[in-house]
Amino acid sequence: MSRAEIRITGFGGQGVVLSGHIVGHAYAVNAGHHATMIQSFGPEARGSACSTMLSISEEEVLYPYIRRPDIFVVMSSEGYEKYCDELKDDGTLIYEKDLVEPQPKKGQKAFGVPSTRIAESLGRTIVQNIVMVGFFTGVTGIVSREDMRKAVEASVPSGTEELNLKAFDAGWDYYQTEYGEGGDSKDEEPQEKAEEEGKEDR
Amino acid sequence: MKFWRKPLDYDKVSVPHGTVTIIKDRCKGCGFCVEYCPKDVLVMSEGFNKKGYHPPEVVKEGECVNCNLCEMICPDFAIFSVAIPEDEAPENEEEASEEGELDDED
Amino acid sequence: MSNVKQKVRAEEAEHPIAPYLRMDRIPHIWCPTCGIGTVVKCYATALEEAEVDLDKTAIISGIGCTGRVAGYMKLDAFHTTHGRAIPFGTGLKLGRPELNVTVFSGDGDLVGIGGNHFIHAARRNIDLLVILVNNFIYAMTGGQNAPTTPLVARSSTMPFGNYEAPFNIPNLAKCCGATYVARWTCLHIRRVTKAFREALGKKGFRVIEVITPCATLYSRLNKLGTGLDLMKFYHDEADICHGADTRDVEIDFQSRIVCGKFVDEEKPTFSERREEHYRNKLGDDFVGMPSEGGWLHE
Amino acid sequence: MKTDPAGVLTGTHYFDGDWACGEGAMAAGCRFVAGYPITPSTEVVERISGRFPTMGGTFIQMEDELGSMAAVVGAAWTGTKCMTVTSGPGFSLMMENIGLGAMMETPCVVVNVQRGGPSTGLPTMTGQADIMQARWGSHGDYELISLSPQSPQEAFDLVIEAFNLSELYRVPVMFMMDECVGHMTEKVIIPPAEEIEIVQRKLSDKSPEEYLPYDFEGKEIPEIIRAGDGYRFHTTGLTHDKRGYPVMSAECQEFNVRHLVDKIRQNADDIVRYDEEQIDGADVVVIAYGITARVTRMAIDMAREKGVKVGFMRLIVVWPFPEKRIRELAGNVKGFVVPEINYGQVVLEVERCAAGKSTTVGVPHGGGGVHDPEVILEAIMGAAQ
Repeated sequence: MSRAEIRITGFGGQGVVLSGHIVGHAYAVNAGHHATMIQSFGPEARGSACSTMLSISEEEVLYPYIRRPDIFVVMSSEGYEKYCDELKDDGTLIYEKDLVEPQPKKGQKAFGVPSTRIAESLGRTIVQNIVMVGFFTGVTGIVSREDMRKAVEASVPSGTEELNLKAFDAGWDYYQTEYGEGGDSKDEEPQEKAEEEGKEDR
Repeated sequence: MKFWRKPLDYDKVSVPHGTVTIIKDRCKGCGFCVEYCPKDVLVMSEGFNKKGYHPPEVVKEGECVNCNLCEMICPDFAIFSVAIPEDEAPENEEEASEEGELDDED
Repeated sequence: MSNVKQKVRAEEAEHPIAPYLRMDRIPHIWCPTCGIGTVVKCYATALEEAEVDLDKTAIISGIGCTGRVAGYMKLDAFHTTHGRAIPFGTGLKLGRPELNVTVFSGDGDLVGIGGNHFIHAARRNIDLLVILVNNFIYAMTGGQNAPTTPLVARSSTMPFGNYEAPFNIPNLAKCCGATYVARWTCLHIRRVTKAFREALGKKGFRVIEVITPCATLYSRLNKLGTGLDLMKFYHDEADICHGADTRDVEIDFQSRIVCGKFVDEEKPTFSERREEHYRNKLGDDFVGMPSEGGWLHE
Repeated sequence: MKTDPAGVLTGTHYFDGDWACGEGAMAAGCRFVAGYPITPSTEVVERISGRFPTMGGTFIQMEDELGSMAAVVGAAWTGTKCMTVTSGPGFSLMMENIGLGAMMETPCVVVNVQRGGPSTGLPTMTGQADIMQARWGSHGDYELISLSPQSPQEAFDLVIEAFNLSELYRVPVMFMMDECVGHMTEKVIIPPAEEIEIVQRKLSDKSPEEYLPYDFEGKEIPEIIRAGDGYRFHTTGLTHDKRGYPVMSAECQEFNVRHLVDKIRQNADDIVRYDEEQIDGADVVVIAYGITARVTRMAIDMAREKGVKVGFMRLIVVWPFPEKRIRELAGNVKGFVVPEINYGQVVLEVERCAAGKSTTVGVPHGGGGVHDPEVILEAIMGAAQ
């Protein structure tokens, strides 16, 4: 992939920036390519429209902004309305099924996941974004499941790794069940493998 | 009202003595040393120093008790006293009254 | 105490303060009867009596008449910007924790333009000795109103008398957390020296206010006579009242000046509190700032 | 000199520019930081305040930026490497003591993560409008050094350079990031401590009797010492002689200020740093710095596709300005194009150096975002005519 642009949007508090950070970390650090993340947010700490932009490339990213995203991840209807027009005509839309009612153009692929509901079923709404990252990984395949899991583990607050990996797997599984070739892929890799990876403190 | 009681060891207590040195040209003539010297050792002189101030002069040589008050209060570092060593004059180990300037003055 | 000095008869005899001053800069710039020089002498005497390591003692001044003090002391001396002596000293103290740092500056500098730094350094209990010389006016710039000018006193910018309430400095210092608070006038040479000596041996944010005469401006604008007249006024109107409630020590125009030591308590300094906190939180992972300064000194 | 391993977080990370800058400072040996929170710079000190307690450094959040900068100048005189971090409004407040730092010849680093201004402006959005302030912001004559990184990796690498330059020239160095670079997250590779070159402060070995703090005759940079070593020196923000004593005269002002200016101007060739790309034979040279340098590359690619011969010059050190190089290019190229996120600052310097021999076209932007590459392209096409 020479260059792909990704926009992730939602409302403040949904962990939009963290999910962008995880995707970028997985692609740049774990997979060894380049990923530039830019964030924009309002001055409010919670509830406002929040958006993060990622430019990923196998070569160094020069222009750090996105213009027509290839992938649009949307976790709030406000964010959808604000940015839906910029998605490429053959772009990929990934959305929160219960919060967003998308009307994708012809040629655009759309994948929905009830990430908030799944997070609730795991006991913590706050991991909704990680469910989304798991689902995103399944849909896009831009990095391996294992590289993304490692990025989740390295990026979430220490002590919450287990819950977050569970959330990640739930998102991944949802994709496999709903859109994949039917296979439940939990047996792929031993989940503890990532632990030896040096933990970053962010 | 104050009562002056003669200490029992009065004959053994020696009064310290000092010599006053005035660095005339550093003086700015404020008069603090003259005003507050407990023994009235100093007066403002009639003469001028280089800068046109009247520096103090010693008028009661031998009366100085080396209390250092002039040295301490002088804002211009222009006056100081040194103790006369014991072999030249009897001296007391005690410092000048800790009660200080407010009571000593006049 | 090395009170017995060698007998010197020569006319060019050197003053005992000489080792503490940059004698090549004396005579100083202060006016006749200005009391700042007296406070400097008391500070030098206190340094001698407290036997502090002069090589490890730094002095910092801001701007103004008293702001010139750092320039005359033979110590590591910093003449900084207006109002910033306290934060400059904070950097110096935290950068090399073994230093003894004295901030020696005026009322306008420390509680006027530098007021915000004063209250926060007190709140944090930064380990600084603050000598605040209060002459009730901005003297170096020509007698403008100061945050300490008493009500009704005249200044060049309050030609009909001051109508702003002044700071009560001991109360300000105490309320913000200073660990040692005293006030004297420069007539109280032995008391001032003793306060300096005592405070040099303590830790924390220590504030000593010294009232000094400004004959050139404050006295002239208010028709109070010479500096000597002001000294006599201090003699008549200074009440020594150790431990007085600092709320009661405000200074009105030409009225009673309550002097004494008002606060003397032990409290952990900024650095002590920081270190203790991190030791509790981080255990052996905590690495304190080396006393001679941060990493990299051959 | 190699750095202290305790400050170096060797490895491959995914950091934003602010964190990378904080890591770079710690790798450079910085062990004292005083600051006041201000968007978008705060992440730098947040990073540092989390790491300092385990490496013998002290962070203090001061009451304001006036105090922060004063504390940094004070700490610099203890020999501890130090830094403060701010953004536009705080940078304005720091100017007073940046001047003091310049006057006292104090090595330290000031990070400004630029946002939109004037006044409170756009706290969370980008700008490059403080770049002239970095040079002229404090009153009086002096010269400082300013650097401008274009990426988180460069924020790490270049802040180390900022510390090195501050030591070499005894000046406060302005580290002029912008919100985009500060909040941009990318891969940052931190090498092992032994591979990082740092300049250690060289304390004078003269005795206290012979040492003079501002004796620069015969050398460009006066030797430095620190408080607490027995020198009992004096320094002041007033015009001073070689002893550091105030002297109020035109002669001393000349002696003092000319030195402050000359020590940078006369060493400009050593300090100046820029990247060049396809300058030879170019008709148009685009000059940019910081985030704008990255945006510009897309416009340059577009222009080359249209057959225009475009060269590119990226300023890494903005002040001192690469006057000599631009004077050389002037006359050989048709035009200079200078995009920057302000209404015309560095472009004026380029125009001055071009001296009418080449046209100079500014591409201003008010801030809050970056240029559309098409706008820069249009300027390039215009300059190529």
